[in-house]
Amino acid sequence: MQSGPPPAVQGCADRHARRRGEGLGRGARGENQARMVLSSRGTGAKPRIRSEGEHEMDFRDSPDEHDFRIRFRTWLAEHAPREAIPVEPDARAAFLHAWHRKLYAAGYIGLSFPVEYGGRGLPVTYEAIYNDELGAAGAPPGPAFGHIANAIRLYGSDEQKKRHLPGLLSSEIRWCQGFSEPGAGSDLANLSTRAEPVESNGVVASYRITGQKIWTSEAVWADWCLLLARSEPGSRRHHGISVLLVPMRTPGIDCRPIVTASGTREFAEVFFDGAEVDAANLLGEPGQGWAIAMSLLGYERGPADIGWVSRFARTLRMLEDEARAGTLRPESTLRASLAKAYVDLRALQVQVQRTLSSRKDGSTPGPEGSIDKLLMTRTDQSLHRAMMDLRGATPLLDDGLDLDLYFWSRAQSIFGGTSQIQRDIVAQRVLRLPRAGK
Amino acid sequence: MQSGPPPAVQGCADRHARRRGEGLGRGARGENQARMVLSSRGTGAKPRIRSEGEHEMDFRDSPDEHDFRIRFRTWLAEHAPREAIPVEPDARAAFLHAWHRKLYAAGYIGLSFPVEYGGRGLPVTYEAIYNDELGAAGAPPGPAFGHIANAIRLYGSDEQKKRHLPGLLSSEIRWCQGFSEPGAGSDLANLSTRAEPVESNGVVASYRITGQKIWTSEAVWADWCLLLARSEPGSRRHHGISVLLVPMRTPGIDCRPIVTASGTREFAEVFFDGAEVDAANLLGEPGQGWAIAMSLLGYERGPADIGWVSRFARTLRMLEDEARAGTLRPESTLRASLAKAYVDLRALQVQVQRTLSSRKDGSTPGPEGSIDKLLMTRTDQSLHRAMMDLRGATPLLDDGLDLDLYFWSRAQSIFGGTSQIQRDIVAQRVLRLPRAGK
Amino acid sequence: MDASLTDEQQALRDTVARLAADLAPQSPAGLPPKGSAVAEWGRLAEMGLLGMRIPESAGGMPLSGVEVVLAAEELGKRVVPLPFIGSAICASGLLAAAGASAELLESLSSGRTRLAPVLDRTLARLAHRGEPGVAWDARGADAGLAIERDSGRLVAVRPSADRLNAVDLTRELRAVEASAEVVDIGDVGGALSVDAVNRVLALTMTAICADLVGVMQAALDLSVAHVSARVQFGVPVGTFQAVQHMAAEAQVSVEAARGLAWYAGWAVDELDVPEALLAARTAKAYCSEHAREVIEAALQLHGGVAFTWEHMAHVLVRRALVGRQTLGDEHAQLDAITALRSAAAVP
Amino acid sequence: MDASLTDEQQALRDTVARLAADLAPQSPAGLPPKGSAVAEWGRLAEMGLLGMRIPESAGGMPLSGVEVVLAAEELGKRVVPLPFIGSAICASGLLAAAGASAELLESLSSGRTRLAPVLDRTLARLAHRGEPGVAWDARGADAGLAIERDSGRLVAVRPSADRLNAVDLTRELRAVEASAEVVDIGDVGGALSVDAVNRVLALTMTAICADLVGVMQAALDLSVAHVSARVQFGVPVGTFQAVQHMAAEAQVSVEAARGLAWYAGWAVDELDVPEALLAARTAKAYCSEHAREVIEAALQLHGGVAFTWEHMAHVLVRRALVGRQTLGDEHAQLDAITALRSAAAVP
Repeated sequence: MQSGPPPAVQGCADRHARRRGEGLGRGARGENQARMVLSSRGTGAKPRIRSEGEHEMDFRDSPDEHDFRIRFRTWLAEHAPREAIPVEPDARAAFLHAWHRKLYAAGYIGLSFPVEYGGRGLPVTYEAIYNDELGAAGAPPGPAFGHIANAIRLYGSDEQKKRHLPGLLSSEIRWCQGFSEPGAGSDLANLSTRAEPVESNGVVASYRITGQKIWTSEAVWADWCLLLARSEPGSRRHHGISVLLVPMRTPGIDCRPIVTASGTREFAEVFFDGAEVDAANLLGEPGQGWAIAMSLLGYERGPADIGWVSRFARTLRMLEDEARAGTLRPESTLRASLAKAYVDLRALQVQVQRTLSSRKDGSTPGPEGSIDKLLMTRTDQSLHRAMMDLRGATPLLDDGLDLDLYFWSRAQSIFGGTSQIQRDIVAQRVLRLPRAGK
Repeated sequence: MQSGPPPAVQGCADRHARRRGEGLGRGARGENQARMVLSSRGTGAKPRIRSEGEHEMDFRDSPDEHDFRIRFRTWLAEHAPREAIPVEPDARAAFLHAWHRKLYAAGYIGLSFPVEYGGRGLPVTYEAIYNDELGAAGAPPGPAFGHIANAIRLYGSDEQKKRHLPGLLSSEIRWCQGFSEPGAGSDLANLSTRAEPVESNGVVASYRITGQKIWTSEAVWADWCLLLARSEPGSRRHHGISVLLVPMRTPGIDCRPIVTASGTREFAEVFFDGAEVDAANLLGEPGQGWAIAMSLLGYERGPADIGWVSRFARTLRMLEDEARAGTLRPESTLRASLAKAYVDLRALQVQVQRTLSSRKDGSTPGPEGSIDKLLMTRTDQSLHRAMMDLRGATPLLDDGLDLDLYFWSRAQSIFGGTSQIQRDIVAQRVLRLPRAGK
Repeated sequence: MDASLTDEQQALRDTVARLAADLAPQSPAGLPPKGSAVAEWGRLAEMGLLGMRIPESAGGMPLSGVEVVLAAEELGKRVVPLPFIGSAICASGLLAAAGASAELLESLSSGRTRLAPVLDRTLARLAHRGEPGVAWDARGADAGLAIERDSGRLVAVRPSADRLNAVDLTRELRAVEASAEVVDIGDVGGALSVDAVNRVLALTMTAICADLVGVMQAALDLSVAHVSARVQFGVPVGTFQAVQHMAAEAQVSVEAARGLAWYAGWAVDELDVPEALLAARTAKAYCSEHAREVIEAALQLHGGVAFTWEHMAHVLVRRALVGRQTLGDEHAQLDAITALRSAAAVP
Repeated sequence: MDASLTDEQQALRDTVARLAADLAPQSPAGLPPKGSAVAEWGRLAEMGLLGMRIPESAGGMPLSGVEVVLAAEELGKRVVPLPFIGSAICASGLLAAAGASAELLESLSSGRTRLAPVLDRTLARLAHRGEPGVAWDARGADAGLAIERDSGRLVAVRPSADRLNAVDLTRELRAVEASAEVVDIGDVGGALSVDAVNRVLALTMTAICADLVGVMQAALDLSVAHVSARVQFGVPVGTFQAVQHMAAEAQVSVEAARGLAWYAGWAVDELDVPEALLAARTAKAYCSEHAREVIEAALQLHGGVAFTWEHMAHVLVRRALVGRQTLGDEHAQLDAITALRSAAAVP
């Protein structure tokens, strides 16, 4: 018969005792008041400092993380644009582009990317801090290219990484992503854009691209496109697909803006009519396109990787200010809606922290990423419904950013893979439910 | 070029003018105050009188309907049991049985059934009035055998109708319905209970029944069972199934109560071990079982046919009384929940009125009945969630009727065909969406 | 009790449906520009739709609230960009109730004059003269119609020249400044009682409910057509159970919303004002909530294409969002219903 | 920032999971009757789970809120019918904070004494002595623990002999009358500050959240197993997209709920009381709402069989319903959060 607690329990107790002995933790006796110096602000993202050293669950910043947070917060207070984001599409793109270059120049972009490729070489958890602070400051959104950058980081040759990543991260070179097609939306494997290998002396020298992409964001301003195309003639479904890095100024590429439901023009249809790119622009191996695409989508679905969390925090912060100013509607069914939005946002923020923590070892998003995407979609849609409800007639009398945000929130369950696709993934690949026909 | 409004518009105008000329309708000038004499009560089911005569959309009672309503209301005020419904299963069954016999004796059961079979020969819309008043009075639920009675009415021989309907309607003879099996829930066509034809002199003289039924409600108290069984050996899916009217005291029938999640015992498993019934007890034709079952389910899914609407109205009425007495919880997200329940209930009541009106010509429920079932389920589930929320700890500290109602509300999306099945039906048979594999 | 349409009502609905199909913008590009009056107004007059709530003595041809509901649903379904509800139901109804001159009423029923009710800036209620407001459903309107706070009489005011950049592309909204000039449109009649105003508001709310039902039905019809045709994974996406169930739930909502709109349309002519208003608010609570649910489902069922300017989906969304808000969405109605119900006498 | 478990924490979780599997009722028939003390309490003491919030000086072995959360989830998942949260977390935490005698605390950590917090009859807050209350999680409890209104000191009271017929079949609730007799359980220490009480309440709420997460996970696990095995229409029902999507949404809720419980468990030892309480309320709002969603989904995924007494589903439902309500469900928490957030200073 056993005497004394099991080793695991004893281990946790020892650690807890050490921690308390070090004067960390507050416990019931209110130790360590002095370390809690910074006032609460924004959405509860109070900076907290923890000791460096052994791994331990701690939602508080390490001293280095804390320094970074304060530095970024101070920088944002001084440098974040105060003016409203322009509504006119080109002006809007130029405004955001300038902002992204400024963020990079100050050292806040590419935080978790290697220094040699223009990044900052920090743990991936810094991306969460960046998101927190950007949102809490109410600053304009940061660049949304994490998924493209990670695809190049993971699958690019050293030369490709050196060539492309610094310009991408700095926003000097602008990128778009050519995935969806008119006949390949949810069913991406149905894509029909061809990249025909052109041989010279028995080796593939270039690819000739023919087809049409749709919903290519920022394509009209992009210098390069990360393109998914069928490189093996006659191949079907997810076989025979490759990724090419395509300069947008290649002859044979035509780009037509899509006007969205809210009147913006950040998307385009891109037509390829025999556009030819050098075989050196192949990312990864021939036929590896599907794997690269799935990896990229894993990042695109991540709430932190392309900065969604910070946008939601920004909206909530503005609504809470309006609530305090008494300008929101008072109906009883709306009274707790900001508290609800706060809870949903906290659920998402903590989920992001857990996901990023699990990626500290360099691992890449798996099917569990679909959980985060679904959670993000819930938060996005309930937050922006609440925004529309609380502001009442105001956003209806002035067609502008609010309606745009509302439409975006509805599109959140479509782009990057519909919620139906995400639920299929969670059911079949996380919960391991049986597939039909198997 | 046309002059004057089209005939259809003119026709409506003429009718409206006639109606106003007759002093009906109130219009903007407040005519006809004298006809609106009865005060509002319950869930807004104010009795209203309309003129007999030509067909016309009118949610008000006709004079005959009005008389019936007042008579029933007066009768209920005097005769509805005031004591709480007993919790103990047998006592509960006896209590309700006595109540149902009393309702019948007073002339309020089988309203839309032919007089010759023990009914009252009234239009089907009287069932709505009956439901309204039963609910508004807070009376115990009426009998829930409309689906069985309609199956016998529609498919029975004259002899069967004469033999069975009067006793069924009067509750003298109690019935249960043997449909679901352990392997045939949502997939009813998978049923395996066999009714083997036993021939004598080359004709089928009887059927020998072997198999198991489950979720047979009231089976332990029932005298007869309307049984669905496979009468054609080797048949598959919905072919070769027949309906038999089986006396429960037939040798070879064993009935074991199912204790439900809330501790009640109104359901049973029924085991058939070679129980033999006379071939005269076949309902309809051999092999017609599936059609009869679908017809019966159409009634079972109807919110009025088995009295659900009145039960919801009863619950809402009690909750509104408690709200006025100030005994419900005050949280902001709950403040409008009774208004919401009222709106949902009104949506259901009006839907029932529309459905019953469309059945005045004797037509039977079609796939649209699944819309009513889904709407009823929404109302049931949101109402009982609200009930649990508003009463807070009270129903949790005393395991009883409230928890039972809550469990029933959750089961509403399962029995009579799951909500998933209902949505399949609406999508494929009402909206005509394509079926997989076709 | 009979909750079904008469043959004439069905015929009226079909007639209006054909007219609406004629007047329907076929694509967002076909929408009239803001400020355009849209000449087809006369066709509604020819059909008798502009005199539905004007007495025969003043050139109208009164029809019941149920017919108003049937017409409004068909016009909503085709997002017809004409101020049927604003001018022919609300403004005409107010003026008829106030006893305006036959001449003024006749100019409304004949289509020569169009008037728009002035709502406050929250769109929740009729505005008084002297407060900033919004002329609602004001396409081609000669003036807005507000209420004098003291006298309870109607007064016509001139909307601001600047047009609001409102989200609805089919129903025009124009700003009315606090200092808006009074316009002489003829004899607007006497003081309106609270009951008289409320009865017209009940019908206006109900007509908006019907409009929302039409929009929902259109969104569902478009979705059903889309998912039946759109192929992904080698099959129509409409074969997927998740897609089918979303459409089925939308169908349930549309049917229930339609029923409540019918009932409220019937109640407005048949019941006392408090009950007619409760019926209207009940319908408006339900239709406002479910219109949003249904259009959001329709966006999801369409996928990306619904988010392009060229697709009609956003036109439906925009009309639904403004319709929801006008005279109170579900949040406003539920609070109002709570107040009405808890005040109800209990026997 | 590191939001992942340490190796020791994972080991602790696994250890508790094994114990919980041992203590788990295998079916409703295996549940201990009401009033039975359940002797296995000692096994929690052996494992050190009863001294998690008691100082070493009083025989305890303090563990952090995160470990409490991990243990509570595993015990919840197996619906272990023992008062871990009531006695070992809440009552022990209150007594430790009040500076109760080492002797009393040691009798708690060793399992010789069990105490149950007394909540008011709404289950929303700790009760004062002299008001009717409920001894919560009182299986085998020697006494209930209430607060003296004037002194702020703890006081042990005797629950009524009549047992409440509460719906939770695993966690016992007993009535405490206003006139309940005071029981001498030893030196219960001095007055508790509001902060001290709130910190214990924050941890108790958080532990209930973790219990709810465990119940949700159990409901989901049972459902996944059921739909994978149950065949209808010739295929496992788990192949139907509607079924898969319901399970997937439940998985999202469970993950998010678990994250908030972890955070709140961490916060209770690391942040100031108002922030720890906000974290606990945030978790409780989320877990209360989604626990109901998930158990309702589980009922649907099971179909009829979940509504039989023999099936564990209703045991989970019952535990979840009472857990939701205890110390405030989402409705109560959202109002509290609104108050906390709107009072927050804005820079």
